[in-house]
Amino acid sequence: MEVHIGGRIANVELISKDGNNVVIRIDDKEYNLDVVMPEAGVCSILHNSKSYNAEYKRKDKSYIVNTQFHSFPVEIVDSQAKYLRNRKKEDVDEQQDRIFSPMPGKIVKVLVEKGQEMHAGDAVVVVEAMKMQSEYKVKRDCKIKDILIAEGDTIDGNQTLVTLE
Amino acid sequence: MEVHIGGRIANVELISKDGNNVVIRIDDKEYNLDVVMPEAGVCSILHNSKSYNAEYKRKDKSYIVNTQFHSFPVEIVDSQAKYLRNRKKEDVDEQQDRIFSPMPGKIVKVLVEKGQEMHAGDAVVVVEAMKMQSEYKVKRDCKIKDILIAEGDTIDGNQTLVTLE
Amino acid sequence: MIKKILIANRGEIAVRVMRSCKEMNIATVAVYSEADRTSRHVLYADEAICIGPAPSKDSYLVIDNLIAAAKQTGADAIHPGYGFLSESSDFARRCAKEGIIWIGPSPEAMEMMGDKITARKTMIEAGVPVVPGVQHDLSLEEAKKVIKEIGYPVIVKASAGGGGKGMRVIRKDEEIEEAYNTAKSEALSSFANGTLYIEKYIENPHHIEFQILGDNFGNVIHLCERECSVQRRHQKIVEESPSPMMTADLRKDMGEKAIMAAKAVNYSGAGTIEFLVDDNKNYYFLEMNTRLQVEHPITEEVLRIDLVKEQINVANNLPLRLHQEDIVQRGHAIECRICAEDTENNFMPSPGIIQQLTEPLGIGTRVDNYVYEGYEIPIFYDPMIGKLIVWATTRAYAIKRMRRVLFEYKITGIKTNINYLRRIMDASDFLRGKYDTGFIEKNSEFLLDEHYEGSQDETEDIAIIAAYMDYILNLEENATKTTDNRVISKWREFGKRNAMLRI
Amino acid sequence: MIKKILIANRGEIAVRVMRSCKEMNIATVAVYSEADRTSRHVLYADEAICIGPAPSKDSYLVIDNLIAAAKQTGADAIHPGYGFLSESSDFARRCAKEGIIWIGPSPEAMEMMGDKITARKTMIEAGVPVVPGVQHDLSLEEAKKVIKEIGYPVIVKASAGGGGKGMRVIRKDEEIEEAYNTAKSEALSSFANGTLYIEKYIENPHHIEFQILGDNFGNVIHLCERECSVQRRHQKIVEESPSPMMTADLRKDMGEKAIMAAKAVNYSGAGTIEFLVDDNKNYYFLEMNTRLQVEHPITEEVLRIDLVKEQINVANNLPLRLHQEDIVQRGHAIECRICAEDTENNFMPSPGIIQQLTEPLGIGTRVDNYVYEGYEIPIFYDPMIGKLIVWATTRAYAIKRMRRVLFEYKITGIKTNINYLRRIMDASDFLRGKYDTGFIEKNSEFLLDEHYEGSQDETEDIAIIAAYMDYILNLEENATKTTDNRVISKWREFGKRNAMLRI
Repeated sequence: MEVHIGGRIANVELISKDGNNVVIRIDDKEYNLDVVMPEAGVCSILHNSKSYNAEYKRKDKSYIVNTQFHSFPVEIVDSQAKYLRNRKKEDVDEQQDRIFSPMPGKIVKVLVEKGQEMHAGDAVVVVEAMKMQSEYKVKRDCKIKDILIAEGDTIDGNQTLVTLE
Repeated sequence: MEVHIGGRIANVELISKDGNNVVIRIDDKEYNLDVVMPEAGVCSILHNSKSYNAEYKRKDKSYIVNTQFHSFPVEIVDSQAKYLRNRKKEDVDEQQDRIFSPMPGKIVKVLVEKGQEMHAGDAVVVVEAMKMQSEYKVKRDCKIKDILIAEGDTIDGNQTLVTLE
Repeated sequence: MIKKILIANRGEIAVRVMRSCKEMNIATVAVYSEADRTSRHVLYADEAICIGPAPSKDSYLVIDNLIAAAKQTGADAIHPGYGFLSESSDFARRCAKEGIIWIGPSPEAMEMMGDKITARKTMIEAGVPVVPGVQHDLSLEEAKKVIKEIGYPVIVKASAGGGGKGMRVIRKDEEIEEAYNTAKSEALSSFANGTLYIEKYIENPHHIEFQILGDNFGNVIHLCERECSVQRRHQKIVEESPSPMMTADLRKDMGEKAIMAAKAVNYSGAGTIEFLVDDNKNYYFLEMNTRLQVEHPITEEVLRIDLVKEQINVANNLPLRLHQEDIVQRGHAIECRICAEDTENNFMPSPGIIQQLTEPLGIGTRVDNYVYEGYEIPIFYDPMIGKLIVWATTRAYAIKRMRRVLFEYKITGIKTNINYLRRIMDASDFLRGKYDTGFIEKNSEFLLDEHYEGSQDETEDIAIIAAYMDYILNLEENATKTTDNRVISKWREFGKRNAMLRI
Repeated sequence: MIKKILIANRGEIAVRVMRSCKEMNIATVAVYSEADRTSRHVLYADEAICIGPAPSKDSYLVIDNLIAAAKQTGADAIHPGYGFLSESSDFARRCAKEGIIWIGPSPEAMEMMGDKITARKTMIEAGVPVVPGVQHDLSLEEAKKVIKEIGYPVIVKASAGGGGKGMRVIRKDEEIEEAYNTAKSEALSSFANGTLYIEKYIENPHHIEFQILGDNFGNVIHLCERECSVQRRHQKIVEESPSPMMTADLRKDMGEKAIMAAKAVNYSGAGTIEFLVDDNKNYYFLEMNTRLQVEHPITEEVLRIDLVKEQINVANNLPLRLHQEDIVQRGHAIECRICAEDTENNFMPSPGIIQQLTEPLGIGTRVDNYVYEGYEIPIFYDPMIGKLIVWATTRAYAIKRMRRVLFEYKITGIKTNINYLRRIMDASDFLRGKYDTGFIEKNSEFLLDEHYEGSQDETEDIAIIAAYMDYILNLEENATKTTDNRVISKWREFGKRNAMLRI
């Protein structure tokens, strides 16, 4: 089965499982492990007597896994997921047609004008939320279609701030 | 609905519920409350601005509820529970036919002999488990039928130590 | 004596104040917005009153609602914490008018320190060094003359400003005019007050502050310094006490000046004199915070005092319990601020539900917290979810302890700056104690390095295994689904089953 | 220098030792029985080795398995913690033979202090006061003569005994013969050794112990006293330091005797000299514990040292870092032992799964813990699940802080002695600091009073409401059941939904 972690695609196979004792192959490396989940979202792995812990949060087949001072996005790509992935790819590819803030806040700065040409990564607005200022950027080359807010405006979460084309 | 708490039987009725705002009558006292469950097994109750917390553990309709420095057994007796209760009452009434320890341990002392007449509350054996010694007592007047262990024996959890008649 | 205190705040500072109240047998009243019904401070308090909708301006900042809550519950004093209305002289004055004790300085002291120009004037009169500059409004021509006197670099600042707005650094003649004009227009549009002043610009200074404590009888002592130079965009991230750059002489000198500053405004209660210090140990008054500060615990740890208890004693009109000669720093304390933010994504706030939380414990560890498993961090307030404070006999041990404590702190469900803090504890400038307010910028690459510790491959494989095992167990569980309404989730049940028996 | 330590223990002490190792950059190896795979010490350590089945005698007490684990992981030292093999001179000797550093005293010192008669003889020779009595085996007739000399009350004790077995108090002539005979037969059957000795019986003495620290160069210092008189059946429950009955003179005197005691056996590392003290402040050597003790944190808090780090330094063959004149107690510390037990049911152990856990935090609070939400406390080991330690400037403040901390500690799923501890903090004998080892017995009625605080009716109604609301919400949830396999349980989801939206 494919597991995606960051940019890497790993091939993962469960060889055997007997109680806590699990043998897993990741790419060409075979791991002989003792695995338990002592707590919700916590995984303890013993490998060659080394004790590793990972905490994770799951959403369907996507995980955020924290290991010691690292945080990884991990995705399990089983046959069903593969199918959905392929379909999705055909549908939309990084389609971004608006700028919005997930949180309510205040518009600190509008950095663009209507009709302006943008490059991927260019900043559009600065929003203050939870006492922090954040820049919102465009993910692809595009053009500013409309600006729906002004500096100083109070905005709701998910409100469309700027439309793109 | 009947709610049993310790020796007391309280009559509890839900008058209304609107969001967190709950009106409950307990016996002849009406409570106007703000109730939320912030965490699994934790209940926060605001009553006349006073802030109360209760933590509880549930098993079917039986609860152990901890309030500030108190621990109460609480039982919800709905119609189904009432029916079961009545049936159970006919069946067995504090029937105790053996002495056992819920934990594995060691027999420290046997305080009785075969055939001995016992009064409710008399001690039968002393068991050491989790480094603590505990006396096990009979709950009703009875007679020692058989003693299946000796001092110094290691015992399993739930092993019958002494039978009663 | 005060019997019941309303805490006009939320989050960790509300809980922290209540802890001390509880230890003094003083009843506590929490106030909460509609978004905060499940916040720990509500659960912790003896009483709790809802004071309005989620946005601060409709709840935590509404003086009328706070006063009404105090009246309703019969609170005889209000503790404002930090932030919100803690520096509002209007609130302090209103409390006095309503016969409620304000746990803080007089409104007059707050006002004198609240306005930058008045504060500066007062400090000059009191003999406290200030940054060279001119404090009254200047025309462009006057500004040019002053700049010539002071020498570059200089900064133009809005008198009413804060948070970097209406500020411009000027390094050469050609920059003066544009800087002056933009600062003026920003000041006008942001604060409706175009008054500007000009100061010597201290390049990457040290931010060092002195805690002071005064009573209602004219006694003022200082409680030594806190080093707060680890800042990102003027937000403190890590603080320590003592400051690695401090000497006994400088401490005595700055401490005396801090006392003079506080006495100049008849200060009573706990407050902080912030100084800028340059590399030659020249120091300048920056501002006074007329309230408790986020980083107050490090002072508490090196001096082993409870600042909230001292505040309450002063509010009770008691003379100071401590004398200057009692104040001896012992050992070393460090504080890290834990924030719900995505350090790898421009420090964007990351609110959400806390799925799993393990807080560090054990020797030398203090956690000032308020969140818990299952709690949803609201989107309306500050992203700081708690503070880790360690104490140890030496600075080197304190850093090692902080590393241990950061290792123990585990949280899932939201993103935090724990990894980032851990890297600060490994940055060589920090380790050597040779850093100033330029630290974060200078070390930004190291602090955000993704390939930071250990083999990336190995830890990646561990992450893969954890996710994969969870996935497999889900499949199994779905196949053998039972109706299960126990409170302990099936995940925990699995953990148990797996450990004690066999899968 | 030691690079990797195997901790031959489990539970809170294993985690506590690992915390200090981590702060010294020393790698840690956990050992665990099959029942302990999910115990925190396994998750905390860098490495973990299974050493056998659940019963201690098949795992934690098997020297061969521990040595094998150390060999396999390349640990260069073993820390035994307390309990299990911590006082086994065989284990210490075996470590030496295998070239593994034993973090503890020499096997010879352990043996001299391990046998009561040898220890007593050594102490008399060293000039340390012992309870008046006779240390060699006595016939009944000899016993009668000795008793006449010492005066009533006296106690006959099995030389090899412990835990109250083979002990009898004699208060008058007529009791001698029966007491002698039963003690002898108990001693024979329990310990296969009928040797008895006779001592003056100190009625309800104070149990006061001195922490000592020695190095491999003959230096020994004492770290002042701990008051451990709050005991139930010889089990300590609450400890504090300083002792409320201690004076500076007595401390100096007992401290010097404690040092003499330790020097008499060339003691190296951390150890404790236990004394019995009568109401007239006469004190007598009771025994020496040749290991770290459960209650060591209160010494750490009043002296602000880390005893585990000091142990490791001594094992590294370093001279003591501290000198006697450095040792000054500051403030007051109290420890409460949290046990999974049913205080209302004869203190029966109460193992089980921890459903919900909130540990106290904040100023002056230390928690030495090892359990967590979802963890199942195994049935095989000690019921102690953690220790709460507070420090404050005075004893009165420390008690108030302990009350606050006990208020914050919330646990469901198992029964604990929290309520009982809370009552101890309210018992007037404890508050006045006027108590001895008779405290628990004398106050048992007060400590177990069910109608203890507040209106029973009101708190009963709160309990009813909580259960009833849960019941109602269950009905609702069952009616609107959705397939929900999110990790956060529906209970939490409810809490969230309820708080943020509406039911």
